[in-house]
Amino acid sequence: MSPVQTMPPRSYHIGKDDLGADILEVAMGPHHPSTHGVFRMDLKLDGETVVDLKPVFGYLHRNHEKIAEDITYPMSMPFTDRLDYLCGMTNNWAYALSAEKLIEIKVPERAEYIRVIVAELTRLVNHCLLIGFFVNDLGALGTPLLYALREREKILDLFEVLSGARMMVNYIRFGGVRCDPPDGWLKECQRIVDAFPAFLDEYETLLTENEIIIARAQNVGVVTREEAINFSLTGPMLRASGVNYDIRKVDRYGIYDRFDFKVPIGGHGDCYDRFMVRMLEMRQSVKILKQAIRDLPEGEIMGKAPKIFRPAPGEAYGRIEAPKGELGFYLISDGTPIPYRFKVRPPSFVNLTALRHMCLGHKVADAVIILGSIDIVLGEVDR
Amino acid sequence: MSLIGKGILKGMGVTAKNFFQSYYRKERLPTVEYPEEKATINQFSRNFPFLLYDGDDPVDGMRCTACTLCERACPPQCIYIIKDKDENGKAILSPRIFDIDTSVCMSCQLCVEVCPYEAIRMDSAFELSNENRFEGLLLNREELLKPNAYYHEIHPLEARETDDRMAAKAALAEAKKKARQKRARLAAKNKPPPGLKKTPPTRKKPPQREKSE
Amino acid sequence: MNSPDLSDQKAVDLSPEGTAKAGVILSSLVWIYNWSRSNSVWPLLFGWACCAIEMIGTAGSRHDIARFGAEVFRPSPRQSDLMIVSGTVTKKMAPQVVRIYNQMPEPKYVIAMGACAISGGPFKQGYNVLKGIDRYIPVDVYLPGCPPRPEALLHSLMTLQKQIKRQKSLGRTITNPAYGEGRRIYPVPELRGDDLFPPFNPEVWTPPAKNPNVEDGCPAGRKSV
Amino acid sequence: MAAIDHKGVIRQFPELEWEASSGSLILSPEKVDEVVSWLKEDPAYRLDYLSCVSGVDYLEKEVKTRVRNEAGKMVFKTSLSPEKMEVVYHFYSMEKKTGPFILKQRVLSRENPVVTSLTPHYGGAELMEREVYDLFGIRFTGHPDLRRILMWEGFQHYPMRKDYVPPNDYEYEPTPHGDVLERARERREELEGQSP
Repeated sequence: MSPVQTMPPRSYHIGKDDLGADILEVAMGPHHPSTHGVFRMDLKLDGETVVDLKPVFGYLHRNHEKIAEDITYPMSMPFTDRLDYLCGMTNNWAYALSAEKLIEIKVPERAEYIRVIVAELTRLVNHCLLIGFFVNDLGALGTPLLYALREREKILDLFEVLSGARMMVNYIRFGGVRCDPPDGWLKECQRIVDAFPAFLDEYETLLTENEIIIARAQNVGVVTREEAINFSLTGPMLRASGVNYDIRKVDRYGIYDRFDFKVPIGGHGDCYDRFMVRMLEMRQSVKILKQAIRDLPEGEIMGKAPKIFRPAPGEAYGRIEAPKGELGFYLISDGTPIPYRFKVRPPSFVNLTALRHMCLGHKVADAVIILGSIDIVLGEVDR
Repeated sequence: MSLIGKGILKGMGVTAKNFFQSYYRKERLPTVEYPEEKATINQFSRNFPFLLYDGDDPVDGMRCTACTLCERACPPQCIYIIKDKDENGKAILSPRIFDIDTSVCMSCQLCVEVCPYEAIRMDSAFELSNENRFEGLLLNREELLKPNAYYHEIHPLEARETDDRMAAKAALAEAKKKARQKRARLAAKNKPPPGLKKTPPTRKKPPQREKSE
Repeated sequence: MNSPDLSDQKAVDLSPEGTAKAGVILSSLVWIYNWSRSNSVWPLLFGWACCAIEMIGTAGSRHDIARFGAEVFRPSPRQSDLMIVSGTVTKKMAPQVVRIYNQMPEPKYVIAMGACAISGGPFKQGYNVLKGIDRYIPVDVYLPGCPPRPEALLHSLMTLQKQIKRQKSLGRTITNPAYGEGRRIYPVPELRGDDLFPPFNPEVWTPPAKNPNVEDGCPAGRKSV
Repeated sequence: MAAIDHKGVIRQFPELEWEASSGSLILSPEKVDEVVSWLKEDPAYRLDYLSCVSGVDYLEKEVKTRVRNEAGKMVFKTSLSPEKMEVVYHFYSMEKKTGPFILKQRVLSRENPVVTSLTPHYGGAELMEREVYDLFGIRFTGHPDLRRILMWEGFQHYPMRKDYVPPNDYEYEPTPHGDVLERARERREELEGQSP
């Protein structure tokens, strides 16, 4: 057995216990029901306490970046759907935003509104599904996840009418969106958005006051404000630690400055706060959706995009607030229709940096829910 | 500290409500009994591409001209086209081989967007599971060709728009052709010097001339 | 490695003449046996990639895979009958997939769900992507789509059920205990250098004959930069 | 979001190069610690958040630039751009809500590129730098745990480099094109040669 490695930033001193037990090494994953896919954690356990943790990646490394450096800019769009496969729309938008920085394309008003609508719907899908998975890891097998799936199907139906596909939407284009919503889509969207708060109320009654969730999630996996910034955490993870940083508010990309919404902030940085921040964010998304549907103007949906997308040599980094955090695309053009460098800055991959730090000193069962509260999707972690 | 277990009881209330209401409220019981009931697809759903033909004969009425634009635009490169040749070995505007490998296709619809002849469209058929890897999943030209009526059946709105667009295009082409003929006739009458004949007509001219006469 | 007699595709003839030939009691026993087995296929609870989300969606209340008796997703391969390979299998993951398959008891089935599991799909040109899981383990049903919708997964399950109902053999699968000698175990590929070794398992997969349609010098297509 | 003015850092470190075309600060690996800790602490910058670390690989290649010759005419001039590797850091300031500020560590060697790790300053750099090491082979001095991350241990090359040739595994391709067609044919011949 190798000795316990105590590495920065935080070290735990494990006294020898009475039985003189050794440190146990456990490989959790890649086939494990609570690692959310093909992710592996190499744990070192003293009894049940985690004394070291090493995340192992790459079981879903699909070479998205290498493939994208072989094909033209518009052809990469469907591949971005498959990065974070719960949130195709926001991935599309992040890529379109970066490409629109390479070639200045003015996005028409209507397209911007449609983008906001689909992005916020995506946030609803992601958050309500993630909370289902999270409490599933806590032991609430099935019920909350089934409720979340039921609501998800309603929103996926909207996406299917709009774009043709349920998950791999491939809907947003450089300079706009692919097609106009068909007749009746907005009405249906309005109906679903109006009915969503009732579901949220029910979901909150089911979960937020539950003593088991409180006991299991509070004070588990704490990240302080300074640590969160130092670890480059983004999205709900960061805001649960008390940092008021939402790219929708900071960058004001698209037309987010026109909407009135608040950014929920947590106070403790534990798993329960991360869960609650997501709950509250869904309410804010509903608020944005109501405003966007109300204000959606008539007009064009595509800007004046060049027929062959051939940017001048240069580089661009565009980022948006995806449901999981900051999703960025770093593109380098060498003047050809094919990107020279195509780099994805995936939020859940970077958020995993803090995993070891959060799990040290906790029980192995807590490591499961800490991983659940990070909200990872392996398609994005490994690309 | 309030009563311990209150939160759990509240949660159980929610599940009980869901359980009892599932007997009489549709939104609590959304199950679609798929093989007996119709699947949840709608007229905008897409799955795999197919080729359209007009008229009765699939090969004669094929809209595809083997321009290979879709082949080039396909991100996973699952389309394979070989142009047809006539007896003299000259290439003609239709594909002899048009294969789509559905085991690779990512249903992205980029081929539909680039096609200038409205020849390729997305099918919404999904019951394609197969025990046969190579024969079952590699679709050839004959399997891909479907009549326009089928398109109207699965995507009525889109098909109508396509037909309107094609009709408008055909009308424009017809008008252009007529104008060209008329011009030729006029030219034959006036016998202009041969140099003028070659000047290409600008795009807006034909309808104007028609009006003036 | 002796595999049990599972590949017999001949249907049990339930017409009077057929039953007379096979014996009424035995053939109805086969029928009852196959019927009950096909309606309690327990899949392995494991998601690879995007298709896994649709697989979970199929287990949800809208599509409700429980109507087919397949709602019991077992996290342990030793308790499951069906492996739904739901997503891209990378080269790094392939040894683990074969190992999980080896741990499953007989009779075991595999559904390759989605383009990536069948052939590598859109990512097949990547350096780390295996071009189809059928190179290492036998696949019973191929389900194309990227990702296939939940109804398509249900359809593939029905295809599998039909396949199970067609099976004639009764004795071997009953007499063989789950961990008996009849269990199909395939060698686990190794990661050697930049690639997997061997590139495929000749026991389950051999490269098919050259596609007659393919001609040399296809005009279009990208060249790597 | 407000962009960050680079003049202050140039005033503090006059020897640093500012690449105007990409709007980034070029650093040699020796200066990194000093400059980054200054940028992190300086009240005008306060770059407390490291957003993205990316590696870029440039092969040696000819570039054509349009220049004005003595006669005043625009002509194409070919020059050789040297092979180089870059690690690009995108910084933001969460405190001042400004950004991005781009910093590039440039090494003019593809054989043995070594740069300085930012992990001591930014914990978030740990996994991202490991990824750059795994895919590009750029080594980071001062990194606590520099191992392969996406590929397996024992993988021999660095796959995201521009000259990487992936292993040929095209046993059967129903719809091959271009390169794939050629490689599939090569592979088939190889396999046929193996079988008796």
